[in-house]
Amino acid sequence: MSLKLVFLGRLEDAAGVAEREVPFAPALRDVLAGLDSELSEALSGARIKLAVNGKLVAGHDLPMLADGDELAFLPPVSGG
Amino acid sequence: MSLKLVFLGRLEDAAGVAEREVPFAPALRDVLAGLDSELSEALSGARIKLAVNGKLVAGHDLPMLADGDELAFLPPVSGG
Amino acid sequence: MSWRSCPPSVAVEMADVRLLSAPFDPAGEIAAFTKAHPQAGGIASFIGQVRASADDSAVELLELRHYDPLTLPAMQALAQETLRRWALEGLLIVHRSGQMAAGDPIVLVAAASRHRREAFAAADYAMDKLKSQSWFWKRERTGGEWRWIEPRTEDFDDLARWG
Amino acid sequence: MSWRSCPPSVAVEMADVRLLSAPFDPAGEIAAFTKAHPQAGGIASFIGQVRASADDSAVELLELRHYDPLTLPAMQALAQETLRRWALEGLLIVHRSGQMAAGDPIVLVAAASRHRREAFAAADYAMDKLKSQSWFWKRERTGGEWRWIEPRTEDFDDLARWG
Repeated sequence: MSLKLVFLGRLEDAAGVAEREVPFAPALRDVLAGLDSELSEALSGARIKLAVNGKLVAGHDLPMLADGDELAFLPPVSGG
Repeated sequence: MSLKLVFLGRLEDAAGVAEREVPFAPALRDVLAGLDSELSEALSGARIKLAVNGKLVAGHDLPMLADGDELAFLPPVSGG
Repeated sequence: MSWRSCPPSVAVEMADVRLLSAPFDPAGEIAAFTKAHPQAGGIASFIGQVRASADDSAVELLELRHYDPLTLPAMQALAQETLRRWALEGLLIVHRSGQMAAGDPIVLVAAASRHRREAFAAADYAMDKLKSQSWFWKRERTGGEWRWIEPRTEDFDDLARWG
Repeated sequence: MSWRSCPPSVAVEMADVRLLSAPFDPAGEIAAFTKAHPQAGGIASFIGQVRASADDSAVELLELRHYDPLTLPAMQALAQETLRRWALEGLLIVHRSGQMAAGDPIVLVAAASRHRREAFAAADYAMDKLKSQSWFWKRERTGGEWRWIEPRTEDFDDLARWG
């Protein structure tokens, strides 16, 4: 059982990779707890948004995770 | 001795031609007096501007005319 | 000791202003203009074309008349004023005169700038001025009849935005 | 008696929205777009390109990253919102992803309308939203080093104009 983490923008530098698999955990805090503390802190920043399976979720509205879920961590955008 | 009158926009319809030569007169009012009254009235409208030899002139600031001058009568523009 | 003459105003070289009596290719002009301004992050442009109409009273032909001694010089003055008002890398103003049919381009304005906002505002401003204050007179042929077009109130409203 | 399904929203067909991973030709796109909208009197457009720089710290490469599940759907939603806000004949939004060098086009927005003012406002609005709220992340390579770019305050100021 696993989850896929996707790191966008500068979070890719913080993670050292664009995506990675981690062991499954049902709650986001457990997922973050399994990462090194510097990365965990970067992903928890107030300006970081989260998408689960391609849908944005608000922090306090986070669903229980399921096996195979994709979690994307989205820092502020800088387009065009 | 003559003057060249140029009629722009709808004044061309009023004059029946785009330009015409008229006998020389030193003052605009004498030039207008020499035209038929309907055209003369159309050229005297409040919204008609006048250019003498390609330069705009204000009504009260009209220079004495010289032989060969070109007088252009300019109704409101409607460009682009 | 030799005297050097003053360099021409930079603004003059930055503006490309044309009054054309034959059809032109707006997209081709935009491509060349974009290529000519590699320092610009953005190019805002506007193309005005003769509208196709499905109405009964379809415009068959549109004619723009100009007055040689005034029209192009005033367009050049407008370009200089636009360059003074906004920080542009370049400005292009192309305007047709003569007869045009549906689909024919009438006018093209393009402004190149480092900053998006300046490019948009400059193109918008130049178009408003061209529409309301440039020396063109327009007539349309509908059902075989030519009719001169008077300026629209809307064009003056547009212009009033610039103070 | 047979039931007919609802016709698709007109707005959907009026928007052409593309996320591209390879270079494109903005002027060619503008030409095709203009031709496709003969009812429009005017086409306002904006081309954003990678700026050439004479600075010591010239940008060697620019990279835009996107996130598939979000980026194109949000661009499509922006197109629909723009079509609801202004009376347009058509709207084109093209945005690059991937690596680009100086002179490469990044983004093109074009709006076709019967009325000049609507075309300008729509293109301006769509660009502001693309710049500040679309799902892209940008990094630049300068002196061999990649650096992620954070959003500019200016972009949020631009956006605030639309209420």
